[in-house]
Amino acid sequence: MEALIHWLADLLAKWSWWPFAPAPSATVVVWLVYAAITAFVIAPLAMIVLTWLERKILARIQDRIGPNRAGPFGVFQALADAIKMLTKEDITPSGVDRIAYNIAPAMAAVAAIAVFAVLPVAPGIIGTDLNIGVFYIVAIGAYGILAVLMAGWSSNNKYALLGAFRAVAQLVSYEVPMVLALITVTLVAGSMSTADIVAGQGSGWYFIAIPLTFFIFFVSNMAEVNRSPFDLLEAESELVAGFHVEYSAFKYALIMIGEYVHMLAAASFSAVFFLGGWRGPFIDWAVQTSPLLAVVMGHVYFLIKVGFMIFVLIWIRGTLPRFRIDHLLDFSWKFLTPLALLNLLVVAFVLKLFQPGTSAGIDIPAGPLSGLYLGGWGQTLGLLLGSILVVLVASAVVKAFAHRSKDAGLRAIAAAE
Amino acid sequence: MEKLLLLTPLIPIFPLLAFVIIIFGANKNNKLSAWLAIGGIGLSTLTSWLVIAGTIMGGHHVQAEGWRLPIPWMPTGEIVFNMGVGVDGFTAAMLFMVPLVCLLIFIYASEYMEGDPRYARFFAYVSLFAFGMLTLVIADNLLLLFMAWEVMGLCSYLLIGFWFEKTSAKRAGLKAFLTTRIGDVLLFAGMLILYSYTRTLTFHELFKPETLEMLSGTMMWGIPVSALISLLVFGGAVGKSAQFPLHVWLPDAMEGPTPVSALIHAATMVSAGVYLVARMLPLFAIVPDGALRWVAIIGAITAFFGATIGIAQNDIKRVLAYSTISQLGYMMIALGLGGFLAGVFHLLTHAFFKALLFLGSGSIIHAVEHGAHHVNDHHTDPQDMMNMGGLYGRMKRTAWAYFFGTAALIGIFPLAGFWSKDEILAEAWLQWQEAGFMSLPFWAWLAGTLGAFLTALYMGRQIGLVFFGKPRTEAAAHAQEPGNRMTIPLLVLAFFAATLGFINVPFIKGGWLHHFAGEVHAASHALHLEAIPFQVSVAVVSSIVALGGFFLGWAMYRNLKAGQQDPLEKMLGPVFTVLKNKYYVDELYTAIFIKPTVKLATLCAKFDYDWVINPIVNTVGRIGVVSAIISAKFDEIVIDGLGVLGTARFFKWTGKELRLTQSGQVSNYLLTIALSSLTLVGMYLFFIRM
Amino acid sequence: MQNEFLFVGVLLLVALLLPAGGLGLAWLLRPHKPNALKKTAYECGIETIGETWVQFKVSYYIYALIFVVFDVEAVFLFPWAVAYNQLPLYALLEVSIFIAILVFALAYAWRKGALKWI
Amino acid sequence: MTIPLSWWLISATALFSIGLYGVLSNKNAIAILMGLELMLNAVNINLVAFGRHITPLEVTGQIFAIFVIAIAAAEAAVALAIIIAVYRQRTSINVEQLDSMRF
Amino acid sequence: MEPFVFFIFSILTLGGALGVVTTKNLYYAALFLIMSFSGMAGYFVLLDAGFLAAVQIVVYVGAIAVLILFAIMLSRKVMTRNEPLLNRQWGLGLATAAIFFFVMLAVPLNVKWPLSNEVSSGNELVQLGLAFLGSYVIPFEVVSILLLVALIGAIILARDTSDVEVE
Repeated sequence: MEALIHWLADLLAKWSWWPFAPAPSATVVVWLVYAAITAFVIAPLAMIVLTWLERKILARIQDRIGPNRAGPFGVFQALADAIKMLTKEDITPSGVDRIAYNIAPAMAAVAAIAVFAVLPVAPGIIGTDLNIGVFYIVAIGAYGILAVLMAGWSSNNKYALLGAFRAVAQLVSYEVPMVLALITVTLVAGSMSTADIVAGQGSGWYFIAIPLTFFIFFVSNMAEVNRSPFDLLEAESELVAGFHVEYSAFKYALIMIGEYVHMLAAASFSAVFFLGGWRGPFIDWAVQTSPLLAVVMGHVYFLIKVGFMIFVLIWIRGTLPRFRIDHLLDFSWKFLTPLALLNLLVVAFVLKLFQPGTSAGIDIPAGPLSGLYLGGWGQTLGLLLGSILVVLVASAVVKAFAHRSKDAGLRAIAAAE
Repeated sequence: MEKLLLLTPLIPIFPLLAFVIIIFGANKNNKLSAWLAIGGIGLSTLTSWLVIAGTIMGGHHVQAEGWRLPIPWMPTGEIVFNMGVGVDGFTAAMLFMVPLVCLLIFIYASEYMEGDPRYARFFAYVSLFAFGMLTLVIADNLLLLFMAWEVMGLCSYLLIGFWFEKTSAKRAGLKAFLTTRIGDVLLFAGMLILYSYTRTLTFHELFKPETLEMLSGTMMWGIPVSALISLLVFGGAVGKSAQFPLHVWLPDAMEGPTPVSALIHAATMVSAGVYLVARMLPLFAIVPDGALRWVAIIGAITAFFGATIGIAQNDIKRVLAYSTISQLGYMMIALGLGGFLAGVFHLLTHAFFKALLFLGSGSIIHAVEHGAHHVNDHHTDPQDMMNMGGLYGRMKRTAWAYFFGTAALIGIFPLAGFWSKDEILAEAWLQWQEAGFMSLPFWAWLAGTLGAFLTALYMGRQIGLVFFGKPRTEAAAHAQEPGNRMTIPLLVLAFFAATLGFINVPFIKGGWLHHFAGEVHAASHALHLEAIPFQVSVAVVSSIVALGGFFLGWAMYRNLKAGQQDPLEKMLGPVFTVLKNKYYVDELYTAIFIKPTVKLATLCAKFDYDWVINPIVNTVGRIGVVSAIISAKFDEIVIDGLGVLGTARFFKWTGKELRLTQSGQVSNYLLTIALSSLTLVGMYLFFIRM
Repeated sequence: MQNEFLFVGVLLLVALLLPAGGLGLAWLLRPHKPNALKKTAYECGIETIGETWVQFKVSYYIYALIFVVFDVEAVFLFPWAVAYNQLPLYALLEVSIFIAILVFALAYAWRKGALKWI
Repeated sequence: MTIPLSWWLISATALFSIGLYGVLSNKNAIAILMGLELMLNAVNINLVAFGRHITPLEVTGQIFAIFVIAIAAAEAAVALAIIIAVYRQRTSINVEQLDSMRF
Repeated sequence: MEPFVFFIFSILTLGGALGVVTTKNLYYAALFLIMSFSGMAGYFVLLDAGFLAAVQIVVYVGAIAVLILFAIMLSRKVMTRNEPLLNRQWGLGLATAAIFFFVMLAVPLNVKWPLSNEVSSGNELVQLGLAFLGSYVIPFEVVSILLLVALIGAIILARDTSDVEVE
């Protein structure tokens, strides 16, 4: 970002007719452009492309063809949908609470877009490198929850209200393991800054070191973005689409934008936290030789990872059936949360074991196994072993529970194993 | 040595853990709960012994100077409050007594409480109590001490009202809570003033000579700050230790289960007040003839009057309760005369023999109750001594333990009570010799000696009524000795009641305890810290008095028949009635404080209920006018017509305003709080500007 | 003021333009022909019976409650995680106690059946 | 230009007063609770502002603010649970009708 | 620049607060409260306390506000009635609040604080972490106990003992 600003400032300084003080305006220009791209290009594009992708991939999974009339492979289908959204009549049902009803979709969309402020896309390309980056993501998520609650409550519709309640119960339930997973990531990286977290994955992506954390994060993120198999708050067959049943036209589009942008964000941050973000072959070399090349490579690597994550999300949707709400909540509180807490403590313990004597020039207490740190790789291996240990313990506990369970089906499965 | 002392913070932790585990996990399982509680306090006892060993081995340095572990509480800017713990000789002595007595009582209770529907809860409460008491003892600062103090207050409330199905128990709990609260508020005020002057609440910093000098040199409202603080702190002790005039709650506290009476209202919690005064003694003593004098006066009054009431009670536990009040008075006498160690010594011995007596009475009650069940009698009050008699033959173990306790209490040579009570009386006697006839020490000695006589009298009466003669009811005739878990603690306590006095016998090293615990306050010169030489005359006088009193009581009541009139009542007539009614103090309080408050509250409630300007306001106003007219007639010169109107207006205004205060409306209360705070802030700003 | 946060403000303002602009554009393009039937609540075609704003189960509230507790816990754990490598080993013990107490809270809720969907 | 300390203090005082008014003048228990939260937040602003302007090198003000927030969360949880319980009993959360404490 | 931002956040904070106490609709009051909380998060950003700003949003907006909204919806009959929320003593309350404001105004206007112009090193997060596990470790642990107690108390209070409950 700084590099961009400097480049622009230099450019502007050369244009002598520019009437304003160059440096600050360069900052503003770069910021405005970056923000505008995020809000006006990425966000609508996310919805358009992702809906198309989803329909296409789901269709292939279900042995269909999917959209194929409008344009090659039906790519214009989604565009047509977008235009439809803009031009449809906007029905505001009688009896709604107008103020909250109108604010809610905007809030959902804005909250979803706002997390991109701390997304490191490529080396040096990040909206702003907040030192509380991870926590910022959590904080912005709070508005998403509120938007759902407001939408459901103000719609004056029982289904919407029920959907909203369920949504909020689900969101808050899965927020806890997600936050715990983020704390684990913070712990390993020693920083909440997203840029630092990417930088910290030089010696092994965190996916290798803490796969269990990745699993927890990914699953709770799926629930956070209401992806199947956690999509029951908009369960068409039960709740006629949930909290946004009364929305139509562009307000509906806003909610959809919010949802798909959220999904994109989930995939992006999964990539950032666990798949090394913009890291890939030769990127360190590129950063040293040519910043421009590094930016290009970073984008490419990053997009590949995000695309893969999105594909996985859609793939899971096409494969797994929907949870029942009690199972869904139980899964979070009785399985994921304790698991995440245990995982957090184990990771903390392993980190202390391997801690080297210095970090970023500061003397810190060295761990007993600091000799095995091996430039981070020893630690990575230790963390991996820790994860495996936690998984073994957790599966043993779950098995024991299943044996004692009153649920006959569960007992049978446990016995079969 | 210091390593052993590091165990100190663990001492209160075990009972706390027991409490938490029982409350959250084990409360469904009675046996487990009891064992958890006993195990917790048992571990505390062991740890305490290790700490005591550390203190003994640490030598004079640890015993007198103390060892401290400061644990900072939340640092707020420059203010750092300590949650620190510390050990010195005094603490170590207390650490010998508290956990051991608790342990024995817990074991006793595990049988005594059997069959109670809230058995597990009982053990949770007593564990919490033990946590409070142990924390109080090891606290090295007033703040932590106060927290523990309040924990105990809560436990006391919960345990007195443990059988809350009984209205009397419920009320007794409330009474104890509210009465001690008066003292607590005073104590807290004292702490605030102390902090505002010294910026610390840690004992060893408070007792630095320069701090004490500063406190005694500064005046507040015409008296030295140290005296003011001392009196406020003493107010706290008066409430907790049931001294006159706040003693009223203790006899009622006997509504709780007997182990509770033994634990809280005899052995440990009530002595917390004495402990506090002993701890703060340098502050009391820094101004000569200041606050200490009041401690002695209150102590003497309590010691004597407590004992007089004791002779007229029929409830076995109430007799012991008044005895406790009276004995606490002795401790206060000792402290008030500057005899730090005499008071502490009596505190320790008293804990053992009073616990013994209470547990003994508990097993008697248990036995009589058992007997009553046996004969299907549900009307006999198992606590009334008039329903007992001739129990010696039926429960020998309890009886012998009880005899030991009684002998220790009334001061028979060479049991514990003899040495400790004697030291107090000797202290008073020696000071009387110095100060002359009719001086405070003289009165203290007289009160103590008369009290000793009365103590012996009521104990003789009790022994006679309970153990001798023929059973006066069927229930008593079928009483049965309870099981081992109740009798063995009795025997252990009896052992200590008999022998504990030897730790401070003047002939051995001039009082071993003096060297061990007595030099805690060595820095303070106003106190008598050296051992008092044995006074033969005092010992002879008190022994004669005690034996005389005991045999008088025993002889009179030994053969009392059922339905016969109380011999003392025959002798004393109306005096006995006054004593029986505890000098009508409760009634007095009811008349002075409670009824008007209730009336006021009721009136206010009525006012509010109607909300419109009520005619009663006018009536109050009119009463004001009438009273004003009457008073105007009394002295027409002072009060002129304006005054009359003023009075009337005042009453009218009060009536109107007061009805707002008791409306039950949260908003009104909030408004009151806000306005009061605002007024305080305004005053503060105003005076600061000045 | 921390300059890094300025961009967040800029992004929020710009992002607000998306719903504003979009709604404005849609307002220009879309038809507006309301009628009473359209405005009814989207249900099975029959008028809603009873109050619409139904009272809901208290279970939802309890989930939110547990969430609050863990949210506050996270607030304390994040600084710990950041400062972790500068902390001595016993800090891990302290945090373990902290977490253990909260796990106890969760276990309590679980045992009391507060996590049961009735 | 940084904001002078007195601005923060005045703003916090105003917020506190507004919260106080809400607490004193509402008859709905939830509204009273909201007023209370405002008052707590006003205190937080003070804490952080003092910390920022008097001891900028330390984070004491923030620490206390975080503790206040934690306590506020606990308080809100319990208070709202009480309100729900009372509502269930009485079908009302009007504190004017909840005056059985006076008897 | 900063005064302008401060002004905006003040409008959010104080305006939201005023909305909370003046609106007749409890639901709006809660929304105003959220607005006020968000403004305060802005305040904290201006005060170089970025972490605290995020805490403010996570705890207040994300958790407490949701709790309050839930509670409002649980006791919704009161909410929809739209009757005045003020009690009988509101005039007195207003006067008290106003007097309080003006009395307390004396403090910032008169007191000279020992201001410091030092600039913090920027590693506030590490400082916070060290403080929580260092000098403030007892309060840190006590917070967890407080939360535990609050949770238990709230569950016991809020749980419906009767099973008849319409979803």
